[in-house]
Amino acid sequence: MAGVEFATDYKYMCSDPGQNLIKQAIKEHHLDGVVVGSCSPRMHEMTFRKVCSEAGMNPYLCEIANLREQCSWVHEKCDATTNKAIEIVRGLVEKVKRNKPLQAIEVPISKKALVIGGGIAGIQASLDIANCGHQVILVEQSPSIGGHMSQLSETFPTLDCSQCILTPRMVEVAQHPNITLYTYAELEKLEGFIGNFKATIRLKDKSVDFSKCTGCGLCMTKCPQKKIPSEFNEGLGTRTAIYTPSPQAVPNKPVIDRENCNYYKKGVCKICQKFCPTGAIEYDKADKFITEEIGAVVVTTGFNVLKTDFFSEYGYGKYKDVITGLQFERLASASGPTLGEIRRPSDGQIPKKIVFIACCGSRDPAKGLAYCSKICCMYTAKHAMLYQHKVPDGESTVFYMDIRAGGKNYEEFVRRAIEEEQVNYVRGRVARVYEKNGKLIVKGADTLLNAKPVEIEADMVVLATASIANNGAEDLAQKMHISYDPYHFFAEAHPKLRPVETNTAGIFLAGACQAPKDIPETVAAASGAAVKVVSLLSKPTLVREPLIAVVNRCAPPQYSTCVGCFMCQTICPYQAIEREDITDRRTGQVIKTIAKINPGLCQGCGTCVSFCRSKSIDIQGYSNEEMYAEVSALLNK
Amino acid sequence: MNHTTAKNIKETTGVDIDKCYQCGKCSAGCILADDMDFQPSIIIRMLQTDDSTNNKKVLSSESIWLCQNCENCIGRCPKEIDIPKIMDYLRTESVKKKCVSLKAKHQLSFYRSFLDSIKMSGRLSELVMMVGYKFRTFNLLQDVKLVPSMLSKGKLKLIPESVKNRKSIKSIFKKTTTSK
Amino acid sequence: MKLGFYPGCSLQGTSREYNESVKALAAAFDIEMKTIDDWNCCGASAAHSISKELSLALPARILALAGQQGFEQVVVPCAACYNRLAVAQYELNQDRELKSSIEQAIEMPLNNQVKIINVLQFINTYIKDKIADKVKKKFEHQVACYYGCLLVRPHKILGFDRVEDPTSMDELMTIIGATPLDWGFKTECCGASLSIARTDLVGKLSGKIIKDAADRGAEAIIVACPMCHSNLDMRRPQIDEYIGKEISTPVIYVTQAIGLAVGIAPEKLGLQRHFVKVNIR
Amino acid sequence: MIEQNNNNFEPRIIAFVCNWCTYAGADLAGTSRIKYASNVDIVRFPCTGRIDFMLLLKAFAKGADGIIVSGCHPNDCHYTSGNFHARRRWMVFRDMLNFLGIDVERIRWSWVSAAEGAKWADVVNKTVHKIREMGPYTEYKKAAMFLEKEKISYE
Repeated sequence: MAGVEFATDYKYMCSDPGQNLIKQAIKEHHLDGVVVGSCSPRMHEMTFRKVCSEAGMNPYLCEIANLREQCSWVHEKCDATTNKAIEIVRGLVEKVKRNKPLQAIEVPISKKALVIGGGIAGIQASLDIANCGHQVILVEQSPSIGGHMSQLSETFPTLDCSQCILTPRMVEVAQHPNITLYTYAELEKLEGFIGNFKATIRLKDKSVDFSKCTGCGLCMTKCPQKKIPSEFNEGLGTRTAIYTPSPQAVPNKPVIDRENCNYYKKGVCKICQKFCPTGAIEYDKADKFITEEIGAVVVTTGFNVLKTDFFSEYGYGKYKDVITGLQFERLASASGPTLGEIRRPSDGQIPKKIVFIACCGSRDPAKGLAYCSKICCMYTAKHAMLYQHKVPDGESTVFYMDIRAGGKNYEEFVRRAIEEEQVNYVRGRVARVYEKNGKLIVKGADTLLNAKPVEIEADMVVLATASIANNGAEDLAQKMHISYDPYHFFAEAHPKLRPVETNTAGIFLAGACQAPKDIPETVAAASGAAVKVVSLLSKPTLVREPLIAVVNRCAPPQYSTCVGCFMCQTICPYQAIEREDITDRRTGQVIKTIAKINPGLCQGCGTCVSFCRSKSIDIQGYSNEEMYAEVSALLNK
Repeated sequence: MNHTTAKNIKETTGVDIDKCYQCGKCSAGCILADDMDFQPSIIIRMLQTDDSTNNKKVLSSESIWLCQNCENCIGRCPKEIDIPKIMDYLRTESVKKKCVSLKAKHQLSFYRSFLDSIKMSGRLSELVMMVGYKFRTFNLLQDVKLVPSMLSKGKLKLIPESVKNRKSIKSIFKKTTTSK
Repeated sequence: MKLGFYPGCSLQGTSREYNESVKALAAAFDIEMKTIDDWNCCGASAAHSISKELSLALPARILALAGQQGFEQVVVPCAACYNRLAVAQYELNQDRELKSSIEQAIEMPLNNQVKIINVLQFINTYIKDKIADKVKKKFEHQVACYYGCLLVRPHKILGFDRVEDPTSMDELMTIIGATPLDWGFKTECCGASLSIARTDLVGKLSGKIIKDAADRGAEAIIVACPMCHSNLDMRRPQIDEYIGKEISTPVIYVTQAIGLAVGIAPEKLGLQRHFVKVNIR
Repeated sequence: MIEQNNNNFEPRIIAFVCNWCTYAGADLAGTSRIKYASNVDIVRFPCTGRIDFMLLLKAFAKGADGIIVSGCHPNDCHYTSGNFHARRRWMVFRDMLNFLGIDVERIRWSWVSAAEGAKWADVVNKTVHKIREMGPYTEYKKAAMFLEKEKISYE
């Protein structure tokens, strides 16, 4: 082939001896381009570019011809295949001839992390990052951190008290010198790029001046609005309009819920202000906005449970004693509305017969969600076990389809519920629940007994409702330019090898905002994301691949072929295209306005290149000239 | 596995039985499950096995004739498998292959008498249908007690009503029913 | 709007009272309905159990006639006929090939634009708003509204009310002063076409329905389907046998209940034709 | 295995694929050892949004008989929206090609994700089969060559 100075072959080019062969050749033949015919560039492009760089050649003058995954492994051994291999190499040789030496881009880093969501994932990630000495801003949308974990009674498979293990960490967050906590706050806007984000945070007005409030709680006892369903108790208890979500809230200072406050609704009341001993109550203040320069983001916004109104066959919403798993957690929790006693919401009686229905909304593409919510098998076993502990003469039945108990000590836990606690497990999905004479008639079938119908008169029914992405996940993803799946769970960069990263550099994920996860997985992911953040923030500057778009420049009087139509600006997914005025050096007069690409923001997708009407933008490493040459060479026999 | 049964069902009815993961919700909600020899989910399972013995068992089951197409099952099926449509298919097959369950002969006779009556006049005459049914089943005394009170309440018409264009009905029957 | 009427076979025979009450109610509210000329049987459950084509061709002929005769909407009081017609219409609209083969069978073109409505839709559209003003004597009874299976399912095709817990009949009952009960068998099947061949099963299935309604203190069961009616009413001996005691709760058509409330004479509503005596007015 | 056809015509097909989905999908076909027709040459781009449609014309001019353009499924784009832009442009471009008398049937547009190795093989095989039936594409090549010559004579 024309221009090829030296060619050789070796079985394992990526091995040390192979790498040395390349280095040697570069030095001996003073090469200014290398094509390696080997496995996929997705595998070893980095390796070989490093080799070239070590031998003193610009690494971007090295190209990989994919002869394994896309040639020898997918075609029969024959001449046609060999010819194809030659073509591939020829194409890349022509490309390499036109490759330009490129320099990696260095950008500075703002040494601060933003964590969005103060559940266990956010708490863990914040603490891990802060303990490494970096500043963390933790934003939580509700008045307290703690998330769903603070609502739970006991956790499987050890039956640890959830609040007992969580509360110390919540307090640690509040007291950590490196963590700035904003509760009752939301991310408003995120601009910038890895290492250099600018986050705008909305601090919803709390109507309470936290610098004055001592958290004495007098206002909450005096508030006349007492019948508001408590979110923390999943509607099984009530709260006041000025409230803290729970007695263990962090920070333990109340906010006013404007939608339910008499003053905000009707203009009169102000009882809390009258009674407040420190004069901390301030009405009608506007939300505040703050902006922070940050280097990395961890998204830990968690999950929600499916509202089962549309499962009218189970009567949720119609019958008070049909409750969700999360509601059962509140009943079983010592801090819950019944102080940990299992009592029916309708009449306060202790249910003697209880039915748990697994997969409510999960694995149900027709009416719910196609995926498995993962945590329900375990928490249902736990619920049944807790019920048997609290109501020893009670009878519990679990309707299930499969038991998915993969996890350390999980299977043993489920077996314990069945074998030692005598929980009655029936394999089959429930068709219907209806009420008769104060009992809930549950109609199921036992598929292990020829699908014979099973009818149980229960006092209470607990639905293991599906875990779903949180409300507003889609909006948040769009604000941050991260991708999400059809269920609105945030998408990881790679399902196996990059599970805590997103496709947007510098934004990481942890916990159930990504997919249903239990606590150990969530905590592990949070620590993983924290390490990613710490490794990023620990670097002095950031090095990025220079495969980005550039607008051409040429001699006056044209300066650039760019005509300033800014089509590119409208289509750029990263807002990386700015306007640049070309001014006359002497007079300072603007000669023309052209597009300019911000190298920090550009991710190198190249959409602007193909949109450019005047062919003024090109992408380094995939330039038109290079690609034309490659295509032509492929076709030239 | 060849999945011949699944393929046949899909071709004729458009229903994909391979989607079924045996949750049992159909059987749990089926009003007739108690009286069936094979519950709906079991029928689907047997068809899934693509086994000739199981296929035969299904076609000669009583279940397929007990099913009333009340659609409780598909209304709740998480995979939207149209069991009633499969039941229609199985009944047709069962008649075609002449393996209708003995226990279901009466139900089949009822359907046939019903259709005979329509074929004759385009509309159902309870009297004609009952007479036909009784001859088919030799169940001569059934519901005889009802006749006087039905007559007195004006509920039984002695002269069958008819469409004007009887020919068109005959031709519809001829064109749409191959086996009889 | 030219409103068509498709009685179906039951309404001409065993369920005459339903026909009479629908017509009486329409007349009382000055609504004109014209019966589809030369209508035939829809094929009911017998046809689709034996031949798919037949089960489509019979309703198709009716739909074609309705189209030819220029009806935009057709009221189909019988829930079984309503279901067959609506489902056949849907299936034929889905599959062009099937449609043309059925058109050949019935030797008529099928434009399939006619809207098929059931009796509850009919009342909701044409009568509901006017009922309250016309009520002469409130129907102050506890009632169990029984929808059966054919009125609401398949929901994807019919799109009527809520599948598991329909409420349209309950709303009508509230308007005429009745108290609809929450009960367990609103949409469970009564046994339908097992009526003749398996009276034992009808006794059981319908028995469960009657028992639940009676247990909850229903003074009447309100229906909108002649099949349900004849199973719950005419098969009462078998039902009583299943339950083990005699239950006298009458089964009344929704049209009869409304008719009574707006002052139509019981005889005009055909109440005398019931097997289980209707003592409440 | 290449199907042997009566006319023995082996089409030349260039595949323009994105780096993140289809290129990875083609790699997966490799690691799964799924065999497909070798008539296709893959050219890697960062994103289908980068694929300048002039390149497709260039390929035809240089003698390609068929073209595959393949990227991430809608909503799965590594760069959020590159594939949408590509699709939108393709809609316009296709009409233009049609107008110019270029056989758009020779360009196959598909979505192949990183997990769809088998689908990639299928796309390639089907395209090869189709192009083989359509025969060699010479019209545009001739026209392009003619134009090139014309250009020279003008200069």
